Parts: sequence; C-alpha cells; structure tokens
Amino acid sequence: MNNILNHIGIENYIFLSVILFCIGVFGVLYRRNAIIVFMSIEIMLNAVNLLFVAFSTYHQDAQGQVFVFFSMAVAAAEVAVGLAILVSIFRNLGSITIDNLKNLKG
Amino acid sequence: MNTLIAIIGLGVLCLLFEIFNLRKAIVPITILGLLGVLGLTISEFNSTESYYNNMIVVSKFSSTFSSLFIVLTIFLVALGHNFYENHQSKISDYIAIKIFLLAGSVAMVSFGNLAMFFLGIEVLSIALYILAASDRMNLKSNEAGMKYFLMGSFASGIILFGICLIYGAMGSFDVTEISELSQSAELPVWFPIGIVLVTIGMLFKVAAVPFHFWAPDVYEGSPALTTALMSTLAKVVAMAALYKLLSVMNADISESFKIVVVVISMASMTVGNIMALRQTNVKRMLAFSGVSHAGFMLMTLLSLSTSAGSLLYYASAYSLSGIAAFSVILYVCKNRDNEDIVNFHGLGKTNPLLAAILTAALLSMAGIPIFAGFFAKLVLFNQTIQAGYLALVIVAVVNSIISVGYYFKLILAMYTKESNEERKGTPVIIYAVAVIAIMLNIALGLFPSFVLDLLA
Amino acid sequence: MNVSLILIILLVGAFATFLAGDKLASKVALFFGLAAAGAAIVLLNHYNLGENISFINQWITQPNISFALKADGLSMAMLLLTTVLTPIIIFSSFGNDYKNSKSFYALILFMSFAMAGTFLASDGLLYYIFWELSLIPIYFIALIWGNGDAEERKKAVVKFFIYTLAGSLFMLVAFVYMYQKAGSLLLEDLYKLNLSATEQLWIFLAFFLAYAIKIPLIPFHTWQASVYQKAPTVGTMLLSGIMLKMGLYSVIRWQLPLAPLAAKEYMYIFIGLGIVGVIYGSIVALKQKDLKKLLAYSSLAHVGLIAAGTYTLTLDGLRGAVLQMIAHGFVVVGLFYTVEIIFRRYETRAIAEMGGIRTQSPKFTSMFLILVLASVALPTTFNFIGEFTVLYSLSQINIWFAILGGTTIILGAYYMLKMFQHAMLGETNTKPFADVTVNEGITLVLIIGVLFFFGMYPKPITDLITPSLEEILTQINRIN
Amino acid sequence: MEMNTNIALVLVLAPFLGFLINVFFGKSLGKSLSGIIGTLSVLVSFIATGYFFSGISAQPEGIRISLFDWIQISNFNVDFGFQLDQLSILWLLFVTGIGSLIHLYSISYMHDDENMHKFFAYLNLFIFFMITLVIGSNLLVLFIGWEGVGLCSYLLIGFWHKNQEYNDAAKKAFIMNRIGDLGLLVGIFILGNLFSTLDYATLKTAIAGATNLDMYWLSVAAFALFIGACGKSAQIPLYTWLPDAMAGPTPVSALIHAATMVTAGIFMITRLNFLFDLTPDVQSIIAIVGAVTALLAATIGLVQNDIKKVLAYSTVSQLGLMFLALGLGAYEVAVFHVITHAFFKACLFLGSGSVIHALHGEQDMRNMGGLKKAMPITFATMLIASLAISGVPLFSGFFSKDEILLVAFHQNIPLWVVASIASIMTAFYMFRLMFLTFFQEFRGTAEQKHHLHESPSLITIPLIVLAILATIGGMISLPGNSWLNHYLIPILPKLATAEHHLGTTEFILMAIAVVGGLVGIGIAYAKYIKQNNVPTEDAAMTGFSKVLYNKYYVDEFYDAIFVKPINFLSRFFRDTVETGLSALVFGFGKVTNEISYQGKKIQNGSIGLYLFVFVLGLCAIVSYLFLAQQ
Amino acid sequence: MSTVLIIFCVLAAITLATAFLTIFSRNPIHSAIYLVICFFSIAGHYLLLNAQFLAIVHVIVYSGAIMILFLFTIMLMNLNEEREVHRPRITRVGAIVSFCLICLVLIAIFINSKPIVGEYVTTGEDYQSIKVLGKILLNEYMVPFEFVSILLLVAMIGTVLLSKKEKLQK
Repeated sequence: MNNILNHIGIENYIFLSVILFCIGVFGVLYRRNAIIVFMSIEIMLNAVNLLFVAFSTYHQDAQGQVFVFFSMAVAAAEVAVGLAILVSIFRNLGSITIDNLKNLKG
Repeated sequence: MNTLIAIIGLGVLCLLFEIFNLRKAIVPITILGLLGVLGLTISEFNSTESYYNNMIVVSKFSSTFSSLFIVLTIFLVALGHNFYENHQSKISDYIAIKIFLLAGSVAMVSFGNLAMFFLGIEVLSIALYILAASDRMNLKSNEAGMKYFLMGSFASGIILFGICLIYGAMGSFDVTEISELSQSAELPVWFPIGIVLVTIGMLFKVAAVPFHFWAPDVYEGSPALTTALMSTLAKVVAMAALYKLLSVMNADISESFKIVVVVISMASMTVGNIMALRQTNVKRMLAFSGVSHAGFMLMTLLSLSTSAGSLLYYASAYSLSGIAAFSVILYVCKNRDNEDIVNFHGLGKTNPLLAAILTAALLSMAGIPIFAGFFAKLVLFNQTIQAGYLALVIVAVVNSIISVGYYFKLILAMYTKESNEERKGTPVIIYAVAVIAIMLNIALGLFPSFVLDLLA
Repeated sequence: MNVSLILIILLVGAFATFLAGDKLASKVALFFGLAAAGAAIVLLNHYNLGENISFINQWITQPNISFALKADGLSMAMLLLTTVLTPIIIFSSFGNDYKNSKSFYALILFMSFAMAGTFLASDGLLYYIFWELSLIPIYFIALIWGNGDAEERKKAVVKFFIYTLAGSLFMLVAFVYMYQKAGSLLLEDLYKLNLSATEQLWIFLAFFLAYAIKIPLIPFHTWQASVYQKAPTVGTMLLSGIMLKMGLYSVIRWQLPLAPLAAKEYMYIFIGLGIVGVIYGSIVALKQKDLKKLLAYSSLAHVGLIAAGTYTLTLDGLRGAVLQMIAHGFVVVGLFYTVEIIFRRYETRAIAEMGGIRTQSPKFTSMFLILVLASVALPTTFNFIGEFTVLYSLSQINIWFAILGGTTIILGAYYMLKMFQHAMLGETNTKPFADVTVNEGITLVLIIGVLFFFGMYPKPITDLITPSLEEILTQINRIN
Repeated sequence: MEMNTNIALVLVLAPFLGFLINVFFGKSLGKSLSGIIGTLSVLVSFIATGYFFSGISAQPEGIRISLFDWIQISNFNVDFGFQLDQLSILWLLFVTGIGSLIHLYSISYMHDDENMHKFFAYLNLFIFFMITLVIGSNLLVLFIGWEGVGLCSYLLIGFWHKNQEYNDAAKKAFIMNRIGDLGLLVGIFILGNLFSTLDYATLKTAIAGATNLDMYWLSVAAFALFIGACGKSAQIPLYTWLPDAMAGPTPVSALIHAATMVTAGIFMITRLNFLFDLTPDVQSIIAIVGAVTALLAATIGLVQNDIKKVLAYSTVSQLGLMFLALGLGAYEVAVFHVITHAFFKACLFLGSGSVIHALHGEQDMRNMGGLKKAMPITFATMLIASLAISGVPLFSGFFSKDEILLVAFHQNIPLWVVASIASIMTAFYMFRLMFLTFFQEFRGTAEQKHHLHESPSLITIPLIVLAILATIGGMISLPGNSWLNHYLIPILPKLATAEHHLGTTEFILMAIAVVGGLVGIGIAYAKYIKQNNVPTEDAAMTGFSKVLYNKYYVDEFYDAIFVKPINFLSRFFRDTVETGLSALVFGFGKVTNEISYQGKKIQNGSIGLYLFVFVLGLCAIVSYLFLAQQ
Repeated sequence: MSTVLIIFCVLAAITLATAFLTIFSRNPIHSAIYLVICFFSIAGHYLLLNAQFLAIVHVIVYSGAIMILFLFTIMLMNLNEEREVHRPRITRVGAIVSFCLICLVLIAIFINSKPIVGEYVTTGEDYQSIKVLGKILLNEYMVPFEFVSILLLVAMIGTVLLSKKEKLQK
C-alpha cells in the first residue's frame, strides 16, 4: 500500500493546517460576534485535528487519530460550556457582541 | 492513580448526595473524604509507579504536589460552606465541580502521556470557566466567564497545536518515549516548536506577561471563592504542570529559550507589581500580585533538574498565604457587590484577628521573614544565582520592594482608616481556615526543610 | 547557660504581654524586659569566666542554614545595650496611656527580641531574618500609636519600611551570592571565603545600601526625621537607641570582615560620607522647629561620626564606634524621654511653644541639661570617651578627617545649646510645668548614672569588646 | 604616698562635695549656709594646696598620683592621674586662694538672689574643674577641666537665665571655647600619634629622647594647641566671647573671666614649654597674636562706657601681653604676670562689683561719678589695683609688665613698641575708669544717690586683701633676685642657667615704661578731670571712636561670615536639600505609581486587544527562538 | 501532478475559502453554513488520508452535533439578521496585522526547517481501521478515555449549573 503522503507531502498538510489555524486566530481577533468567535476557535481546533491525522499517516500510527477523538470531545465540551455562558450573557445583556464586555478593566 | 480514582469517586459521591437530598452533609463529607485522599496520597509518597500503559505516573513530584492541591481544595471546599449559603440547591454542583477540578489538577502533575495532560488541563479549564461564570445573574461574572472562556480556549488551541507538532516529530504521546527520542535522533524542528507552543499555552494559564491580560479581569469578575481558587490552586497547578512537562520530556532547554524565560519572568514580575500599585479592588490587586508571583515561579524553569523542591515550597507558601488572604476577603466582602479597599477600612479595630491574619498573609507574599514567602524567595534566588542569572535576581529584588507598596496599602487601610460600619457574625469556618492556613504558612517558614527536602 | 534563653524570654514575654490584657500589659512587659536584662548579665558573667557562648543547630538542610547564635564581646555589649534599654524604654512609657496597650508592649518586646537576635546571630540568613523581623513591630508601633496627621504619618512610615526593606534585600542577594561560594552562611565559613576584589566591591556595596539606609548615612537618611517625629516616643527610642546600632554593628560584624578589600580600597569615600553626615546633620539640626526632628538630625550627625570611625578599620575606630554606639544609645533615649516629658505637660514638641521651663522645674532642667551636655560629649560623660576615640582614629587616617569630624563638638554644642536655650530658658512660661515625677526621675537618673559611670570608668566595656574587635581586625587584614 | 593621694583627693573633691551639697540641699540649707559651705569647701582645697606647697621644696620632682586607667587607645592608655609639681601648685594657690576670697565676697554680693545656692554650686563646680585642669597629669585630664570650666562659665554667664541675651552670651562663650577645644583636641591627637602618650612627664622624656623629630607635625600640634589656648584665654581671633561674658554676675567675672579660667591657656602652654620651645615658628605666631591682641583690646577699651566692659577688654589686653611673653619663650614672665594680674584684676572686678552693687545694677560709667566719698574703701582698693595695672613702680604690675616689655625689647623691637603702646593705653583707660567713676559729681538719679553706701565688710575684706596682694605681689619676682624663677626651675630648666642682670638698657626701658604709664594717666586726668568730659551718647559717636566703640565690628563680621552663612545653610538644607532628597525617594514611588496609572489604561477590558498582545507575544517568542537564531 | 494532489489542492482550497467566508460573512447563519462546508471538506481530507472512521465521526460530531448547537443558539438569540456593531478600524488592522504576522512566522519556520527527504515509510500494517482504533482507544488509552467522560460530566454539570433557575429562598 502506497503512502498517500508520497503524493502530497507532509509539508503541504502542515502549511494547510497552519494557514487554517491562522484563519481561526484571525477570526477570533477580527469578529466581535461571540458566536463567530466560537466558530473561529472551532476552525483552529479542526486545523490541529487535520494535522493530527496527517501526522498519524506520516508515522503510520493510530495514536494521532485517537487523540483526535479526545480533541473532538474537548471541542464539544467547550462549545457546550461556551454557549451556556453566551446564553446567560445574552439574557443579561441582550447582545453577544464581545466589545460590550468591557466592564472589567483597569 | 489511586488518588485520582478516589477523587473522582468523591466527586461522583457529591453528585449522588444531591440526589438523596443530603446537601447539609456535602461539605463535611467532602472534607473528610479529601482528608482520606490526602492520607492515601501521603501513603504512596515514596513509590514511583506507572499505571495503565504509562498514562499515569505516580512519583514523588506528583504525590507531593497532589497533596498540596488536595490541601488547598480542602480549604476551598470548607470556605464554600459559607460562601454558598444562599445557593443551597446548587451546592453539590459547585462542590462536585471543584472535586473534578482537583482530579484534573492531579492528572496534570501525574500524567505520563500527553493525552492525560491535555485532558487534565481541559478539565481544569472547563471547570474554571463554569465557576467563573457561575454567578449567573451578575453581569461581571458573565463577562469574566466569557473572557476566560474565549481566551482559555484560544490558549487550549495553541497547546493542542503544540502537542500535535510534538507528536508529528516523535510519533508518540508517551513522555518517556519522547524523552528518549529527544536525546537521540536528529529532530525535526516541529519538536521544539511544539514545546514552545505548549509552553506558551501554559504561560497563559499561569498568567505570565504578555499572556496575563485575562487574569485581572477574570479575577475581579468571578465570585470571590472562584477567584481564590484561581489565584491559588489553578495557578499552582498550571505552574507545576509546566514544570513537570518541561522536565519530564527532557526537553532540551536551550540557552535562548532560557533567555525567553528570563525575559518573561522579569516582565511578569515588573508588570504585575507595577500594575497592582494603583488598584482599588483587592481581588484585582491580588490578580496582579499573582502575575508577579508567576514571574517568580518561572525562575524555577532555569534550573529544571534541581528546583522541584523550591517550586513546591514557593507554591505552598504562595497558595497558603493566598488562602488565608482570601478567607479574610470572603469574610469582609460578603454581601457586598465589590471588593474595594474601602471595605477593609478599620478592620484592625473591628476584627483584629482577621486583620492580623490578612497582614501576615500579605507579609508572606511580600517576602518578609519568618513567613514562608520569604524562604520561598530565598531558595529561588539561591537557585537562580546558582544558575547564573544574577540580573534576574536583582530585578526580582527590586520587584519585591515595589510589591511591598501595594501590600501595605491594604495593611494601612486596615489599621489607619476608620471603619465605616460594623460587621456582625463570627463565621467559625472562615476563622478556622484562615488560622490554619496562616499557621501552616508560618510553620513552613519555621521549618522550611520539611517541604524543601521532600523533592531534594 | 544557653544563649537562646534571652531570645526565648523576650519572645515568650511578647506573647505573655499580649495575653495579659491591657491593664497588666506594661507591668508584664517590664518584668520580662528585666528578666532578659538579668539573663544578659548572667550571660555576661559566664562570658567573662571564659565560657564559649554559642548555640548552633541545623535548621534548613537545603540550602544549608543553621540556627546559630554566638556571643563574643561585641555581641555581648550590644546585647546588654538592648536588654538594658528595653526595660528602661518600657518603664519610660508608664506615664502614658496607650490604647490597646497589650499589643503595644508585646510589639516592643518582640522588637527587642528581633534586635537581640540580630546581635547574636552568627548565620547570615538567621541574621538577615532577625534584621527584617525587627522592622515589622516598629512599623506598627509608629503607624498605630504614632502622632500627627494620619496621612502624613502613613506616608512617612511606609517610606521608612519600603526604604529599609529595599536596602536590606540587596544584602540578601549578597548573602545568597556568598552562599554559592561558601556552601553555608555560617559566619566562620563566610570568613574563610576568598573573594576577588570585584566580588568584594559588589558585596560591600550591597551591604552598604542596607546599612546606609538603616544607620542612616547621608544621603539615605530622608526617612529618619519624619519617622522619628511621627512615631510615638517609645518607638523613637527603640529606633534611635537600638535599631540604628544594628546597622553600625552589622558594618563591623559583617560588612568589613566579609569585604575587606573593598573597605580598604574605598575607605576614604566612606569615611568622607560619614563626616559629611556629621556636618550636614549638625547644620540641618540648627534650624529645626520640632524637638524630635532636631534630635533626629543630631542622631544623623552622631552616627555619621560612628560610621566614619568604623570605616577607618583601625582598632581605635572600631572600639570608639562601639563605645559611642552604646553611649549614644543611652543619651538619645534620655533625650527623647525628656521630649516626651515636655510633651506630657505641654502637648507640643515645637520649640517655639516652649521656653521658660527652667524656673518651674529645676530638677528636670538639670537632668535635661546633663543629657544635652552628654550628647555634645562633655568629658566625664560616656559620649566623650566614644567620640574622643573615634576622632583619634580618624586623626590616624588623616588629620583633616579629625578636624572636619571634630566640628561636631562645635556645631553640636551650637544646636543643642540653642535648642536648650529656647526650650528651657527665658522668662517663666505662662503654662505651668510640673517637675519630674518619681518614675520619670528614676528613668532619667538611671540613664545619667550609666553615662557618668562609664564616662569615668569605661574599662569594663573596653575590656569586653576589645578582644572580639581585634579578632575582627585580624579577619579584615587577612588579605592584603 | 598614701597620704598624698588622700590629700590630693581632698583637694580635688572638696569643691565637688560643696557642689553636690549645694545642688541637692542648697535650697533647704538657706542662703548663708550654702554660701558658707561653698566658701569653706574652697578653703579646704586652699589649705590642702598649702600642704603641698610646703612640701614641694623637699620634693622638687613633684608628686605623681595615678588613680585608674581611664581611656584605652590602641597605642597607649590614658591614666586618670594627678601631677602636683611647682607649676600646678602655684596655679592651685591662686585659684583656690582668690577663689576663696571671691566666694566670701559672693556671700554678700549674691545675697538677694533667690538661686544663691545654685550660684555657689556652680562656683564650686568651677573650682573643681579648674583644679582638675591644673592638677591633671596628662592632656586628657586637663581636657576634662578645660571643658568643665567652659561649662561652668556657660552656667554662670547665663546665671540669670530669664534674660535671653545673657543666655546668648553664655552660649557664645561656650561655642567659641569649643572652637578652641577642637584645636586642643587636634593637638592632642597629633601628640598621641607622634609620641604614643599624653602624659606630660612621658611626653617630655619622649621629646627629649627623640632623635629625629617630625618638626612639621610637631609645629602643627603646637599650633593646634595654641588655638585651644586662644579660645580659652580670649586671644585673637577667639576673644569676642569674653566681653560678652560680662553678662554674668560680677564675682564670676572676677573669678573666671579675669583671674583663673582665662589663664588656662597660659598654663597649658607653660606646661608644654618643652614642646613649644622646639617650634619657633609657632612661638612667633603666639607672640604676634599676643601683641596684636593686647593692642587691639586696649584700643577698644579706650572708649567703652560699661565699667565691666572696660575691665573685660583690659583683661583681653593683659592676656595678650602674657601670650607675647609666652611667644618670646619667657614662660616665667608670663606666669608672673598671670599671678599679679590675678590679684589686681580680681580686685578691680570686685571693686566694680561693689560699685554696681551700690548703684543697684548700674554699669554705665556715664551715670556714675563722685563715688569717692561714698565708697572710700572701694575707691582706695581700686585705685591701688589701677596703679598696679598701669605699671606704676613698686606696685606688682610694674614688675611683671616691665619684664614682658624687657623681654620684648631684647627679642623684637616692633613687638616691644606695640606692647608699650598697649601699656600706655591701659594706663589711660584705667584712669579714665577711675576718674569717671569716683571723681567729679554723681551723674546718676537722685534715687540712686540717696542710697549710695559703702559695701558691707564681706565685700570689702576681699577687696582689701586683694589690694594688698596687688601691691606687694611683685615681690615674688624682683628683678635680679627672683623667687619665682628659682621656684620654677624644675619646670623650666633653662632658668637655672639664665642670668638676669640689670643693665642700663633695662633701666632706660623701665623709665620709658613708667613715663609712658604716667603719660597715659596724665591724659586721662587732663581729659576727665580738667576738662570734665563725659563720654558722649552712643548715637553721637563719630569717626574712629565709633569704630572702636563698636569693637571694630568684629562681632558683626563674625556674624556675617560664620553665623549667618551657617544659618542660611541650615535653612537651605532644611527647606531645599531635605525636601529634594525626600522628593527623590518619593519620586521613585511616584514614577512607578504613574506608570501603573498609565498601565491601567492599556488594560482596557477588550478581549481583542488581549488576544492581539497574546499573538504578538507568541510571534515574538517563536520568531526569536526559531528565526533570529540562525 | 497526481490526481491525489489535485484532489488535495481542491479540498484545501475549499477548506480555506469556506473558513474565510465563515469569518467574513455578515449573517451568522451563513457563517454556520460555510463552517459546515468547511468541516465537510476536512472530512474529505480525512478520507483522502484513508481515515474513514474518523471522517464519519467528524461529520457526526461536528456537522451533526456542534453545528446544530450553534444553529440552535443563533436561532434562539434571533441573530439571523446582521446585528454586529461596526468594528473600529484599529481592531481590523490589528487583526489583519496579527494574522499576517503569525502566518508569516509559522510558515517561515517550517520553510526554514530542513525539508523531509526521501520516501515516506509504509509499514503496510493496518493502523487506522475501526478495529485497531477501538483496540487502542480501549486498551492503551483507556484512562484518557474514561477521563474524557469526567470532562463531559463537568461540562454537563456546568451547563446545567449555568442555565438552571435557582429555587428562590424564603
């Protein structure tokens, strides 16, 4: 069985996931809408997951893929908690723009 | 491993109590349970064993730090009795979350596999997000939770990325394997980058400059007990985990990396202390003080092989005085919507005992002798000079001086200002926690060897 | 006899006083103060019999720190100064009514404990701990029981605390550095170190910062006057009577023997600094309006001279310095006590509001005058012995040092007599001034008695301190 | 030997005991009793001195008593010891002798003062310190006395302490003395460093035995000691305290500021003659300073109107003459003049005290006159003393002053001229004093005139005794056959060989001096008796006399160049430097506080910013580690 | 260029483009939908790498669970219209600057590092079938697996804690 990376090259996966990761970072910084910010964080995690799988293939090792499961579980848990917080903010504030969250400063 | 299992069992037990409507018993039973776990941990002190394919490695390091975490959790749970008086229906949740948080903490210092490390840190973080936002109707608490959550998951992403790169370089998550591999072969650059990214993520957790911005805001907004938890337990856990991570993976800390650590350490101390000077909110002030203490603790990374004892000592000294200070803060600021210094006016007259304890706690943080904080700094300085970073020590000394400025602001407020109102009630548990914590602190100061030698 | 007994007495005394309650506090404190003094005298007796008074016990294994106390002649002298002055100071406060007096007296004893510890410690870290520990009680004494505007006082006291702490932290760094080299902080081990000239210079400077602030030497003295003024008189007495001496003692015990090369190299600078302090302090004292501030500046001048004496690195310099330390300790306590006596009657420390007291209270005036004269080193008082010896040692270095340092006897007379004239003499004051009470009288007479006795017969003290000073000198001269 | 020690202790401690009794019990003893105790205690000392004096011829080397080790210095120990030899016994004689007389006088003089017991206490203390000064066997014991008498002088000048001007004068005296004391100390230091001893006897042997003396340091030491003497003995430039010291009660002026304390400088220099002999440069300085002081003080004395001020300047002038003698190496002459001067000046002061007493405190001579009839004894005794001081032959002053002039003429003509002019002036102003006070009509108020009376016998007896001594005091050192010179040989060995013959030159000089004195008296007579002049009011004074009357503005000069600058500096230091230094320290705090304040603005609560900094930090670290390192 | 590479490039392009669109869309619902597409393209990558099980799980968890959660929330808050306040320019500039910077830095490092040379090893062993994954997950990684349950438990309690109404006292 031929290793697929011989056709693509691990570097390409690295670049892809780095760029994807950076897009996630960019989204977190760029958007003020908390939901979109959450989504950006999901993009970041997915970029990493992608790389895990790529490395898993690279090493011909399953552990990377196992780790992706954990990572997914973490992502799910985070999203759940994050959204719960978001909902309570929305209830109190009527908005989910994170720029409105500037009471704590100084 | 037994510790971890016992803790998790205790957490589940907490949840069960809720079902059987035994809320009153939760706190005492938990404390008793934790004491039991503490005993269990101490009984395993000298055994170095790894469990379940090296997922959990119990060593002296892990058991001592676990004991410290357990002790801190006992204090925090005890304080919860008073703090959650008005939230009886949720008390089991709060307590259970704290217990699980402790489980995450223990995982973070006894991991043998990066998966455990990552999951541990996530359990810790998610529990903290929840606790920070737990005062649901309070916008400040919401904001704190949101900020912490956003930035925390951002940092988690970076840690994950780092772990991924390490895996890419090594093909394994097992720290022993990584450690072996890191010495032998020519490594792809991914490995050091991965280490650096994980380190940066952890630096965020310990709130080191420039990744510290969340700390003051979150500390201020969170419910006071959560702040206590963050500034004592969470900080110490993150620091211990970072230390363990770097030492156990035998990550070859290059000179330039050390310079980065030095710079971050200096910056943390300086920024933390300077920013704390003008704060009027005590929690916020302690947040900045925590930033500076993080800077101090980072000094241990400069001599990884020998400084475990000093880190343990510093962490104990710092967190015990933190517990003592926060129990006084909890008492003073109960039923108030802020923690401004104004609330502390005249405490020296209205409640001399607590004022004295807070004073002692602050003096310990400032590093005045016989309190453990002094010896903590001393051994740290000693080690750092040994490692050849005299300049860092001098910066640290200058910072110690600055720090006295704001610690004393609070002390002065207690003793020189007139109290504006009477406080009623003598919550025995707060007294007990405060007294025991500060006694432990002083005992550590009088017999430093007791702790220092544990990891020598 | 175990040397740590004294420390234990003082510490237990502090707790006992605290537990005794407000009413009994002062008496309990006095009792323990006297007990410590008694123990010190017994200890002196043992020492004179040739016993080796030391106590050593491993304390921290890593880093290697011992709980080591050792009393040689020098330490004994300073210990006696501390333990004798403490009961006097406590007794002197009997006329005052302090609120929460149990804490007040407990803090005094605790401070005395820390200072005694500083004088006895022979392990660098232990010494440092005692050194720092002594700062806390005086901070609270000045802060809580002090006088004047609360804001001003706060500012002054905090400045004092931070400033002195700042200085001593650098000393800590120096200790830690030396620990790297010696592997222990025991005095004897540190004495064996062979540090290079550069290292010695830095260590010397680090120590210097700590001591120059504590002593204080110009220009590090800015905390002094305001704290003296704001602190309650008891605090001022503790500060000026004993705590200043901690700095000077430490110069002799730690700084000079540990960094002799630097001390020799820059001797002239440091002597000069001391002498500038003498002149500057005297001149500033001239125009002070507040009695306590005036005495503070006079202290500055006196300790400047003492410091100059220590930095001569001659036996006379060291001996004179120690003698003068003790003498100054007593005289300054007496002087501050007179200020307190006036304050009890007139509620003021402003010289302008006094005057014409002599006609009303001849006894008080006479004792005040004696103290004034002792402070300007009139022969037959103890201060003369000290000042003469120090000036003599300065003349051995350079006659100009002696001349410039000697201006203290002119300027000192000028400001002290001026103060005396305006505070005590002149047309009878309209406000009544009761003559000294029995308690006040006893305190002053005790002090005056000590001053005259040792002024005429300083031999016991000289004999006590000389061997240890000689030892220290050998230590200083071991590298050339 | 034991006996001697005990008696010496009695000698020293008797006045001290008197002091203690008067201090502690004086008030309850009553005025007379405390006076008597004071007087007796000095008399005891006088008697003890007499005992030693009678024994000294048998023991020419003197008696040395060492009591205990006092101060230990690295290269020597200082004993607390006494040395009773010719010089100290001589001094003790007139200190305790005149001291007793003045104590006696004071019993009456101070009787109206409520604090009389204190006065006696201080006087006794003074005597005690003066004895210590004289009797000490080394320079440090001398220094005890030296400072002690300064202290007593301070206490006594400011005796009437309700008057702040008097207190100022007292303070001034003490401080100017202390300037001298510093000089003395410096001298002591140098001697200690050079010879490792401060003991006179050892010092003498050391200097005699030394092979190569460091002449430079020796001169410096001598000069420093001389400065000390200047302070105590009121020489230029440290003389200004003495006239002001007249603020004290008159017996004090007589005892301290005329007869005893001010001679301490002369004592010290004579004591160390072996040292000064080796330093001719310093000797010439001493001579010049002495001569100039003599002249300067005499000129000021010419125009003073305060009876005590005249006497004070006269004292300064006479002390100047003594220093001239010392400078010329004629120690015995200086000593001789000290003794005669003690007699006549004490007499003059006590006389003036009697006058002041009679006039209830009036001291201005313009308000006196014609007291001759009312106070015959006072007048007679003062006249005798004035004749003595003016150098009229056969009175004691004639002999002593003449010897000084003789020595001066032999060694240095210009100095002789200066001294002679000073002597003529002395004669003038003394008789100006006499004429203004005792002759012509009384110029005071009718009230005063009504109460004019001769003083009681307790006052007149000492006057008479002193007048007799002033007359015959010259006997102790007659030209050609000097008992004093012979007596002092153990102290001044060269006297044994010095031949003292009276030639023509000497007689001519003597004549010149006598004529000069008479001329001075004559001028005074012409001006104040013939023309009946009365000195003008202060405001009306013009020209040089105004300068003289204002003492050459020396006080103002000192004030301008020393006192004012120091006070200015003090204010400057207090207000500017202290505040500045303090602000500097606070400045660190303020700056960090300000940074903190600015820092708070950065922490603006925006998550975007926080993450932005996070990312920047990350980039910085990563690029530093992995890009910058290659 | 092999077909695989072309597929990779297409998928990568889709991934990146949809990721960008997620961020740039004004309407949150659009963002969510773009994100779903993005996730699907990532699942495509997984398939390309022969990790079928993972791809399925990915689609189920992300597109099926997480995105539904998102959409629910968006609906719940009624965010379908554009609500976002205008973003200050400094924020945008800052975001773009940091994006460029972090991209540049990371890519530069990886380019700088020495390239992987030679063939990628192929053991031929099965390492990513469901069977193998299951074995590893439940043997070696049993403890983390259990620990994940704790994590989820915490999240669950937390979510309940944050949302549950408190019984009022009195």
